[in-house]
Amino acid sequence: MTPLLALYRVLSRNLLSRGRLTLIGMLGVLSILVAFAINRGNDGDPGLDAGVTFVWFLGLGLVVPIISLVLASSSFGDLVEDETLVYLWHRPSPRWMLAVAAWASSTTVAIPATVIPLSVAGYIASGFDLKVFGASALAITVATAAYSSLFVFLGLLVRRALIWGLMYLFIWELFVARVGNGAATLSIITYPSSILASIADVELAQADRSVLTGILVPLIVSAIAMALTTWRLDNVDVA
Amino acid sequence: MPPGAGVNVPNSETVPLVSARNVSKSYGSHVALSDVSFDIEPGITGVLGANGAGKTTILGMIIGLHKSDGGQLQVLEQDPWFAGSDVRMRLGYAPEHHTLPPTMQAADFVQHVAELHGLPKTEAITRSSDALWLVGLGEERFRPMGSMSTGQRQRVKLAQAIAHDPAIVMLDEPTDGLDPVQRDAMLDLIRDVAERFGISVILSSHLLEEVEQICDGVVIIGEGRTLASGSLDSLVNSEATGVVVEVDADDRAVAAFAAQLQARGASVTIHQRRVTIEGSDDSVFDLARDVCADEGLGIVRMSRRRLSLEDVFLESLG
Amino acid sequence: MTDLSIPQSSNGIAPVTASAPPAPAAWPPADATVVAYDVSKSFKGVVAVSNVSIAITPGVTGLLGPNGAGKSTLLRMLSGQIKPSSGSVWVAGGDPRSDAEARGRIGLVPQQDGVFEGEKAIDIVSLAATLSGLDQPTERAAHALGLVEMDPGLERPVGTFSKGMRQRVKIAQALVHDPIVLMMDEPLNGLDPKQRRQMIELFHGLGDAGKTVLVSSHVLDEVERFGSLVIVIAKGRLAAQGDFRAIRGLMDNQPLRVRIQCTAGRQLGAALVASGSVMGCRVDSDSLIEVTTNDIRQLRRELAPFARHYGGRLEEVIPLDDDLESVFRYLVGDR
Amino acid sequence: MTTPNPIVPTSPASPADPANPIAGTAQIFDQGYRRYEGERTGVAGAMSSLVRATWRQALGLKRQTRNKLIPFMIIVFAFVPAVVFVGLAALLPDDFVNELPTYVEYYGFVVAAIYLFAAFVSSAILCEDRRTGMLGVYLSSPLDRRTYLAGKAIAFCTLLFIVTILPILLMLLAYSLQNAGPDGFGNWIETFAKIVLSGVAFGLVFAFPSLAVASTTDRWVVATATNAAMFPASAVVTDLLVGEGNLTPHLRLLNIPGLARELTFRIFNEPQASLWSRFDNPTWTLVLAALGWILVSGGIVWANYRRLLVRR
Repeated sequence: MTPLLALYRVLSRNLLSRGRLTLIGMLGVLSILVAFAINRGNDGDPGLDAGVTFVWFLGLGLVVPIISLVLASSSFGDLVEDETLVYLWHRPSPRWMLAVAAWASSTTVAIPATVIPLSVAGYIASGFDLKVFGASALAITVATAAYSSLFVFLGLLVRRALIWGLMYLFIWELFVARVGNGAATLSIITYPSSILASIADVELAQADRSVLTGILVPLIVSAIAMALTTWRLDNVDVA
Repeated sequence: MPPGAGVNVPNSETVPLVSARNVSKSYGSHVALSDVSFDIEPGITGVLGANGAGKTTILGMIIGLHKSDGGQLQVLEQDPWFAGSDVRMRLGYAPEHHTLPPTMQAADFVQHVAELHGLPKTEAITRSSDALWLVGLGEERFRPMGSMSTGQRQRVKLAQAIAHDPAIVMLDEPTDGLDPVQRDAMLDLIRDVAERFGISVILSSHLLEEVEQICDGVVIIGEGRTLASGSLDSLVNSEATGVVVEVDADDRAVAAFAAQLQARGASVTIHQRRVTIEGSDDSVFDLARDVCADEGLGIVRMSRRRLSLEDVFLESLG
Repeated sequence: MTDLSIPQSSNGIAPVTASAPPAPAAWPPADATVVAYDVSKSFKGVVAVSNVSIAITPGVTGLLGPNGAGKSTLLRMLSGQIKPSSGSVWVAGGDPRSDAEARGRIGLVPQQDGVFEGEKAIDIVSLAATLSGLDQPTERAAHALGLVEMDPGLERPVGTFSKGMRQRVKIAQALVHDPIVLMMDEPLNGLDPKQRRQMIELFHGLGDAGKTVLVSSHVLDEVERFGSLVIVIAKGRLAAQGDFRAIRGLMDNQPLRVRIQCTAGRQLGAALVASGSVMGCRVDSDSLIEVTTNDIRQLRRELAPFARHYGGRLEEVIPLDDDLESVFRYLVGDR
Repeated sequence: MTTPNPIVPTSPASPADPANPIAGTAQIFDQGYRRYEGERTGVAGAMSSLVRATWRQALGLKRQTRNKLIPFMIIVFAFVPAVVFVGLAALLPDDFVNELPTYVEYYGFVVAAIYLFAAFVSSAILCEDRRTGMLGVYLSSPLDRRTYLAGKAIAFCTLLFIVTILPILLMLLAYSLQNAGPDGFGNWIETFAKIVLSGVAFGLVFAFPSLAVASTTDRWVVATATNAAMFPASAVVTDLLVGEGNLTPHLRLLNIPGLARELTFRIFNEPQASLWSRFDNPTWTLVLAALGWILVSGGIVWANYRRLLVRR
């Protein structure tokens, strides 16, 4: 086993606590239930708008950032709290591996919890529209990866990452970013929303970027977050 | 309070504080205790045992957290399982871990624990203060415990365990994390609690040197059984005869010294520069002196051979 | 061991040169594997360690100091866990903070209890082996667990382990990559007496095999068993380094006291005073005396012949303050 | 017990001793720690101490200011509307006073404050004890798991009643002083009783689910966040399911804030004010649902604590 794989394995297992799995499962079940409700409420109308709006508002706006925050911020946060980071940090394997493993593990644990239930829910809510399913799956994958990278860094940077992350989400991503265009450019949610809007061909607020931009910018954000995490790992004092 | 009432050592000439008879306990297929019997008398008693030997289980039983499967356990003449609250009210307990509610002030914490053990509020307040002064934290008693050092926390833990004037206080690793100077101070304090106030102490520790230093009695638990129990003197002084001499010499001279002793008929064992001469009568002392004088060897240390608690412990583990 | 020194700064009166390391020609020794040059560390303006220069050579060295004196901070700087505010650290070929290879030659047992609670012991140790780039990590891990006398087949997660078992897992993961330097912060904490003895033997074996083993401990009896080399940190400064018996020898203003029990105690005391080997003699009873000396070796040699001369049976000779405890108390300023 | 305890000298010098004229004019007192021979209060005393300590723990009393910040901020939020209405009642002409919210409508203003308070306090009083080893200290005192949990629940519910009952009693008092209160003593007492009853019902419906969540983790941040999200989520989701999805309206019984509010409306026998959380269920199903929440949540708490290995 390579060091990267070993790190990935231990970090993902660390994330899968009983409480978190319950939370993820509950959110998944709830999204699908709500989607059914919306589907029934449509009474057979073509529900494209309803489905996309559902994925956009409840999925990208709430479930994806919160699941990413809960998982990614504890990826290093738990290790710092339990004072176990030193066992990974002190080994000679390169530090970028540690950063990437943390990001990869929190993303891959988060994706089944976000992409599957939410895309299915969007599919149901839209009256079984495959385009919505595809658009949702892509948008949510990108959003999960980007948010996770940010919150991995945050978890290493501050002690109460959950609270700071929630504040960032509610003040910046979910409020300021929906008000002004400039702020929208500087927030994550704009880009996956754009993917969703372009592919499904629906108008959404502050979501007028191209699909390519929608994919590239979050990837660049992830890369920068990984670089920052590596830098922070090099300079942090470890108990 | 009438004069002299302060000296009220429970009359236990006949009844021990804790008495276990063939106590056993299993968790499913795992046998934690198979056959444990011992008496704990007033004074300071050390409970020793290898990790995982059932020490924690028996201490938990004494405070009534587990029910024994068989045998009889009496604490202060009551069965702690059926009279748990009554027994615990007269016990003090200091846990092993050092985490204490970080935002709470030491004085409030000690007061609260005293109240939990049945002291009325006004009594608890004054006794909390008294106990904290006793352990040397008088001036620190209004500090939040999160800001305290390990040494101070260990003292708070002792204070909360004795504030309500228990008959028995149980201390789990009371010197863990202390440096040598702090350790001696803590041992002095425990001695003080036992001797001046007549509170019997049951302490668990992995450091045999310190158990040897302050305990009157010892219980050794291993593999779910009592391996040894009794007064410290009776355990370490049994069957020890002879003299131990440490000489100021290099290894070769030590070997020569031992050879000389053997030539004069002594039975000798060498451990580094320490030579043990066995012999049941005191002539071995003269023998050691004479050989040293003849060989011109300096005597660094010389004493009657005595088993250390470590010898007893390791031997009892087999 | 010739390398010993008591810097003046240990008494708090720092001479002008206190921050300078010993003469460069002799320092650091050629075989030193751990070298700290003038390292200091402060946390938010509070000084934890100031101006420590040490060189540690292969063998077992005990690291001592009162709580809060900077012992753990120093150990963490040496291992690379924290960055010195000033000064530099060199371990086995590089700065452990920036040089991954140098870090890979260190085995570290940190002070805290925390381990990966949900993992099995074998998985934790083989993870350590994998991260150190070893082939066959599982076999290496099983071997390392064997060294600390733990069963590699144990299926329970480490979260259910007792403190002593966790401690041994921590030691095993530090040994798994066969490091040149071992740094252990209170590794015997939570171990029972038998396990302590086993671990001390293990450390001795490693030291004899040419490893540098640096062990911090609060239990002086234990440190005496590690061997006689110690580093003492007090008040954030290096108080002494070297063989503790030699350090005791440097404490000139502290004459040694010896308690002697001899059936001819009175005469023996008088004779020792007369010969000049003792400075003072207190007679506690006919058979029990306590002498004070500056020339301990002469006193030791005179004991047996003098006692025989007076026909006294020598029953007990106990030096009262030549042990590590009194050295420690002297150095940390508590007598 | 606390009076100074003179040490009687072993061979007291006689005061009449002519050679020692100052003898008997001085005493040395035994000070500090001593034995205690007085009464002990038993389990009841331990419970009362636990309840008081839990109050202090939740509100940050006898602790540094930053520990008081969150609970007192929430309490202030719960009281601000009441103070405003009382002020308005005093300033406005009598005709307008009737336009002010009724007692039962008050819950609509403070429901968020109440569930935040429940979320925060439940995790503060349960999670911290496990994390700091305090639970071990409790279980080696005369308390056991049962009495410990009972004490915690009592302390928690009484704290919740501060925010569910007191602000409304304040309104009652103020309205009465403005002659806008209930007419006649009988009515006044009835209103008073209704306020207390609805406050208790409202508090209990929030109390137990939040305790259940707090009993699953020892990290209070996680517990607080989960609780704070759970209450609105249960409202939004059930509303969507029933409103949009036309599922059975009985699902509304899973809406914790909605259920709590509806209970208060039924107690006051007033028409419900909320437009979208419309409950058509008979009252007995509401009571049953509330009891169900309490029992299931209590069961979860007990199951979690019964199995819990205490770090001692």
